Amino acid sequence: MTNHIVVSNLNVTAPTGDGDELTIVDDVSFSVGAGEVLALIGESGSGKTTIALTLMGYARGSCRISGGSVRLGELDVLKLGQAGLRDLRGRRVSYVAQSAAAAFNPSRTIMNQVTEAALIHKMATRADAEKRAVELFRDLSLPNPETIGNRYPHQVSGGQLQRLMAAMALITDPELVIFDEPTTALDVTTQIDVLQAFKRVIKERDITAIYVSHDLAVVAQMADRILVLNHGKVIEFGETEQILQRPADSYTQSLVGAVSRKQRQTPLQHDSELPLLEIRGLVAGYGRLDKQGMPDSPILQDISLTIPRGSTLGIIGESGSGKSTLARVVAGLMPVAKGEVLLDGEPLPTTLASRSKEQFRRIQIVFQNADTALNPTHKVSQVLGRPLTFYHGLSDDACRRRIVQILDLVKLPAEMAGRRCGELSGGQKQRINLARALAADPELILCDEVTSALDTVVGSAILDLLAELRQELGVSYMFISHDISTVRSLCDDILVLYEGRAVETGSCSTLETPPFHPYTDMLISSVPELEQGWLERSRHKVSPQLTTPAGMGSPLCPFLNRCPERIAGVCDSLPPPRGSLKNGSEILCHHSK
Amino acid sequence: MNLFRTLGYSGTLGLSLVLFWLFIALFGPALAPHPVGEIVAWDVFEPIGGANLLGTDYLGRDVLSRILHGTRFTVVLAAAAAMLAGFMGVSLGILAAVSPRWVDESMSRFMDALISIPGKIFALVMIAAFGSSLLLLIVIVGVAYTPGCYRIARSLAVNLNQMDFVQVARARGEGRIYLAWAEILPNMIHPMMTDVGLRFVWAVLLLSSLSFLGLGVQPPDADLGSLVRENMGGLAEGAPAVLMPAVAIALVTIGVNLVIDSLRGNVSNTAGSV
Amino acid sequence: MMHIMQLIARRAGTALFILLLVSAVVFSLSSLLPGDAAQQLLGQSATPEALAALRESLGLDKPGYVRYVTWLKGLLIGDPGVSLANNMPVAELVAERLPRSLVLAGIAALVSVPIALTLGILSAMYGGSRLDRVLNFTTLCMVAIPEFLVATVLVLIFAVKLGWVSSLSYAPPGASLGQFLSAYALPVVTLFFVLVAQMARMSRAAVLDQLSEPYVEMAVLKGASLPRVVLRHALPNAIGPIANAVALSMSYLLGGVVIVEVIFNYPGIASLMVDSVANRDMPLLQTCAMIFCAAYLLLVLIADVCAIVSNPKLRT
Amino acid sequence: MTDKTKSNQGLSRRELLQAIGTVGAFTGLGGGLIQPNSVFAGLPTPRRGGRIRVAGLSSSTADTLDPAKGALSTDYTRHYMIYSGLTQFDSALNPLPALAESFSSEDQQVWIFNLRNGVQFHDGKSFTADDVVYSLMRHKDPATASKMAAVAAQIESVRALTPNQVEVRLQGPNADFPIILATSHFLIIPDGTEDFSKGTGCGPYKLKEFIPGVRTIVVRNETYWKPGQPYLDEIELIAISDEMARVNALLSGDVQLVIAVDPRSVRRIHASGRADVLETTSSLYTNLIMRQDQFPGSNHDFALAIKYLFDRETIKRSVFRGSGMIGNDHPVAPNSKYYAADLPVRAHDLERAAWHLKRSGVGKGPFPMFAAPIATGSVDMAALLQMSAQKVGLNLRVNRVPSDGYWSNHWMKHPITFGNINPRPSLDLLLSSFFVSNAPWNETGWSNEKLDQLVVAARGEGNEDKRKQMYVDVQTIIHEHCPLSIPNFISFIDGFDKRLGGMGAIPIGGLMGYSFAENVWWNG
Repeated sequence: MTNHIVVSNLNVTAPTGDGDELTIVDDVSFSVGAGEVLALIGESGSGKTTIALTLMGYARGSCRISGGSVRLGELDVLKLGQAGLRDLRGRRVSYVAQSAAAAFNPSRTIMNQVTEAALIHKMATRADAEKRAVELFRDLSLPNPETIGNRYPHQVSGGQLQRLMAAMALITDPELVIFDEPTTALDVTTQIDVLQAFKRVIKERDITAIYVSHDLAVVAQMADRILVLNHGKVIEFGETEQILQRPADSYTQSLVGAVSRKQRQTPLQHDSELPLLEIRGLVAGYGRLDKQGMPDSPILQDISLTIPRGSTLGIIGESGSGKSTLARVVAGLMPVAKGEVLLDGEPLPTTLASRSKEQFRRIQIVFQNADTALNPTHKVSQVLGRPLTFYHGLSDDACRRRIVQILDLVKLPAEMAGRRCGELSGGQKQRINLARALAADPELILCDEVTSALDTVVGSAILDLLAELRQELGVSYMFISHDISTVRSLCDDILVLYEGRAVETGSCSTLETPPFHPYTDMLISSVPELEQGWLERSRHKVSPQLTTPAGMGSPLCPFLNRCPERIAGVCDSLPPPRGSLKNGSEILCHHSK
Repeated sequence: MNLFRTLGYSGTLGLSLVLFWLFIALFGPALAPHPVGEIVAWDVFEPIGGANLLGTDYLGRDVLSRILHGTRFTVVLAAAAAMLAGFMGVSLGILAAVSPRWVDESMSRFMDALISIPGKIFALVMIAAFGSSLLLLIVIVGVAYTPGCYRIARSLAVNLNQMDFVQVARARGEGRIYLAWAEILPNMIHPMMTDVGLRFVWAVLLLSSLSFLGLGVQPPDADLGSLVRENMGGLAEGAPAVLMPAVAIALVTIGVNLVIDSLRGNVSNTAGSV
Repeated sequence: MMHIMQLIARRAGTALFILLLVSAVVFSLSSLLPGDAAQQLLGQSATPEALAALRESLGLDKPGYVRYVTWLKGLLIGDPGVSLANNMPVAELVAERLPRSLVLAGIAALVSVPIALTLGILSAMYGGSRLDRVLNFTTLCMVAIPEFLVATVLVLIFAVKLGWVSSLSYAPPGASLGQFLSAYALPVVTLFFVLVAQMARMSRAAVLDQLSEPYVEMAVLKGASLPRVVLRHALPNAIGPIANAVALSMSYLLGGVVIVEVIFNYPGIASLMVDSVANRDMPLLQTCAMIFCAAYLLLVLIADVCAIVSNPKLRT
Repeated sequence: MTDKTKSNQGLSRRELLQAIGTVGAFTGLGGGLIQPNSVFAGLPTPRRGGRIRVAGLSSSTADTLDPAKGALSTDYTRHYMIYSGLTQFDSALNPLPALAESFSSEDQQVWIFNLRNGVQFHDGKSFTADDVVYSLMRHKDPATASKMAAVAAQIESVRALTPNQVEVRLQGPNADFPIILATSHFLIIPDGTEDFSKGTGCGPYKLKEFIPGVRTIVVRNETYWKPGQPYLDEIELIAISDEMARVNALLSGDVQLVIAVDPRSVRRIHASGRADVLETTSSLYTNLIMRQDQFPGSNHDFALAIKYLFDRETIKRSVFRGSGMIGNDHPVAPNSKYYAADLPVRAHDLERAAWHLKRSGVGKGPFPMFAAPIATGSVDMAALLQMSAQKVGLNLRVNRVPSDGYWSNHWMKHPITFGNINPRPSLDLLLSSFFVSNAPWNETGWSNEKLDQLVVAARGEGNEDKRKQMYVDVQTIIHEHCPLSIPNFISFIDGFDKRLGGMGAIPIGGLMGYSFAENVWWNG
């Protein structure tokens, strides 16, 4: 195999505020053979995207490629002038960005942007380029390949857009394609479609590719070789099989270890018959209420759940399924249209103004993004001190002592109290975020995607902390996540949300083996496993689209138009019944008994 | 110095200008060689470099002394007006963000109405109504710029109000006043400072326009704009009496603009590199 | 299209409300003014008897709110009343001045907007370069010089010294192109000075804002040239904020040009309003205020429509 | 007075030009500001034809074509272009016959005016006695809102004796009555005129276009009753309120004649080489008024102290650049035939001021003084007075207020305000308007019985010597006792293109007492 790309001793630096330069890529060397897929893997800040972009002679913002060489065949990329770089980019090397939603220009049509590179490099006439684009659309299994190009980016779904971006990259038949975390922003059920499409075109067209990702399981499906990076340095470089099975470096081992599932549940102590939280027939949404009490645009419909004291309920669903809304309703941030929310058997007032301080105290909410959940102008002591004085009326002195205790609880040093929130790392912020909730002495903590924004290792540590706190303090969690493996590792019970409806509820253990609700099934089967060849073997089937999907608020099954197991004549005409499966789960489906 | 590095060359130049004018505003009157109203020469519109360093004005008064006195009026008036606008804009903006929708709506519509009345004509009516005084000038210019400040502050506050940390505080059961004061306001101070700085520049210019229309600081005192205005007759002969105050106005506004530009440039740079 | 129509209809409703608000605000402001039209008309020669007689004949003996309501009622049927100062219909006075203001504003806009946008876009395109810094500093200086000084210096040089153009911006009806240019040259250049800097700086900021978006990086990585990146990719998305900046600058062109009108002796609507304040001519004052407000709202609406039309997300 | 009524043709042009002799020359610091006008160098022949543009001082939507409502100099100028009066001013403000060929009175109370024959209004209607009756009597109707209602109050009746003869009966004798009729407000309009938009008169020009606040255009009246006049084809009258813009327009050739040039611009106008200025010394003055009925003006010593604080020479030099004349705290200018030359001019005397101030016991203040740009020079005079006052430990605060609304809201309303009094055609009119106890604008609110008697006596006195003595007494009383100060008299300065011929001075106002239109010609 010839080495198509050779990167040697690459250095990239970024200026710091005070005139020095910070090395963000440190003496990196590797090579990629023709037709090979190399994965760059590492956590955020590891320099993986920066390295990938140097292959196009590009450095972001004020970064600077300060040394080394990048050879593409005979071409020394780093020696090219502006014109040479323009000629290289889009023609010989092309790029698939992380978020297609952001990387597509919102004001131009998709076709216009997909064919642009071919037209810039004068490789085809507009008509030819468009014809070729349509072929690519077809190859990438895009619906309506003939007409999808006439739409604007906001008119197609995220998964489709990601595939359209691949078409955009492939239109010029480049020698090298750089995939920069192309599926990170997608739901897991969409991700698998996109991965399958990518895998197929890479194979069929024998494309040389760099695949940048933080997700080992995804990489396992796509890459021939893997380059592990940390803080801009190469940690390990080897065949995919070797990295996954026999990681040599301890850092790689920790990466692999963080993916493997860990059970964090503890047996329930049923010391009370009364559940801590009970929700009955909840409806919530935006807009005016009609005569039946249904809002104009309902977000949640007919949700019932219970959280026994000391237990953890996992809420799972893809983006837009209403998970966060559920947390906001319980927290009182969103009004209830219909139904009841009971705390310890007492109905919770549905508006903020009518709740008592004590009710506020007992339920605390922790948001996904610690960056936005902490006021950047506040000090840690202020963040933690406020609930202490607000709920418990602690004096300054007592407050200070309690803050130290709480910091200790979330495994942070006491000095942290004097720092500003903006100065903390992501993991530290999330711990403070959690500590603020704990400062209230709550009984129920609503965790809204608390690990999604974190790197795997850091996220894993937060999950450990949550489990530990539960044990120590006996708090209950409503744990909201899109990641079924996280939920499985932490929760006692589970509720699967789809388009605002609870399609499956049951004990977490029931997720280990079928039968499931068809959506749960799809969800579980879409999560990539940390083994090569999983993608090809996966049970996942691309579902046929219905021409007239059931809209929000329709009594029909919300999953109808994506369901691979739907029964013609039944599912599309009758509302699904709520029934139970033999493992005890309750599902909303005609397949239930 | 770290500060100078953050500001860059033009920012440092701007900062030096701003500090220079602040110094003049503070100590100018003490440095002036003559009382502000004293007639020191028989001739008017004398050129630079005679017995009077910057020549004489249209009545034969010392131009240097008048500028040293006038700077204080310009700087203090414009700064006070800009801060008043900033204060009103921010308080009303936050109020609009945390209040029920109808309060927000009616306040915003009122501001729309106010912004559509040309500033100079508003000033004209107010001065005709209440007579000219320093306090009134500050109020007029402050009120004239309040709607602009309000629009910016409100949009900032509305965005901040949607931030998770405000939602957390709300879910904690905090009242509106706490939300506004402790959670939203501290995050607005930085961007609003830039805005107030820009408005300071506009206030300097609006005040000098008002002086042109004969409203403004009372004689024998004069702000820089009035100095330009009252000596306009000397413009044709290139009298320093009219050019020097005009240069002073330009240097004040350019200085502030340079500082703001470099501060803002830096903010957007750091934002861009993430 | 439906969307835009709806937006316009809703805006028109709000606009009517704001107009009403403006007339009330102006009315209350003007009721603070000492003296009335009768005193202004009689000036130094006002005697109590003469005042009383004139007040009665002007209807000033009625309470203020009655006059306001009368004026408002008149406006509803399209008659903004009669000027207290000279007994001429307000509509006629405005019809005389408004077209002049619009002509001046129109020419100033035609000259300023394209140049300002070009400067702003160039500046953004070569952000941080020497060109950018020079343009930035130039526009800064343009903002920093009071407009009356600009106007007067221009007159001294081009009208008095060189005699190229007229010092008065007045072109009689049916003037030749030469007369027309000579009359409008200086006021337009003055307004250009006032307007261009603000618009250029705001369009620079708007384009720069877009240049930090990921889709711009994408275009660069497709091999697009800088002009292509800026003009084809960034600019279409910056139209919204640019249109807004232009609208705000344009709204200044009607009411904010008092000083230009004074120096060039241009009989526009701004000096009409200043007169109406001086004469305590309430019907005229309020009508002028309504015109400014309506113009402002119209410009903002146009900017909104521009933003919508340029943004496919809002368009459909 | 009656001996002046002999003329039935009006003065010949030559006589008229000679009469316009009192064009002052600057002798002050700006030395030689005024070049002798070409008018006096060999009397060139007037030319017919040409069009000029003239810039007045201010114009607004309140501009009017009704002479009775004329409020601003631009109005007076416009009215003199379109209308003619029964009499008109000569350069010493004596009444010349105009539409009245002659006028006489036995007792100064009943006046007979013999009207000129064959005069036509612009619309072709003949001028008759009925027009005179209507034009004069309407001033007495409050609905007319005449600016001269107070003056017209002395008219008891006006009646047409024949179509060519009018009798005016006054309520008391007034030797100056024919002078009053020369003011623009008493110009003659056709009988029954209610709508003034046509501007129908029998003046030298016909109205072509009138847009209030914008411009007035007039064209020559070919049937004007003065043979050969006027000379110009067309005049456009605009107003440029900003002095600098006005001078710029003159120097750039956009206008050919401007009113109210600031003394500071004279140097520039001369330097240009294309334009010239004309200074008309006049009895226009800006005065400081201390209300007699309010503290501290009520204190006689305080008023005297203020009078001594005024540095008249410095004001003349700094504020008026050497133009105008020094005043002596009474309203009679040094060039008047009634001027009390023997009364010593009050000096700038800080010691006496301090002494009076101490004696007054009013304290150090602060006392606000109200000034406005509309009262010419008042803001600068206030600033200078403030500086003088500081030297004797008196705190006078300058309160500059906007021009609009100044007369109704500030003038005479506060204890210390500045006033600005235009020349009046007769001293009697001035005294009875501003100085007698029951004057409509008794600025200081004072009263002096002796003065009241003297004014009435002088009004009815036909003998000039006796009359002068009475007026000297009046000046002494005002100088000593009236709590106001008139430090200076201000000149009217017009700027005009050198190609404009025929400019002269009529000291009632600028632009030849606003009546330049029928007198000037264009050599361009």
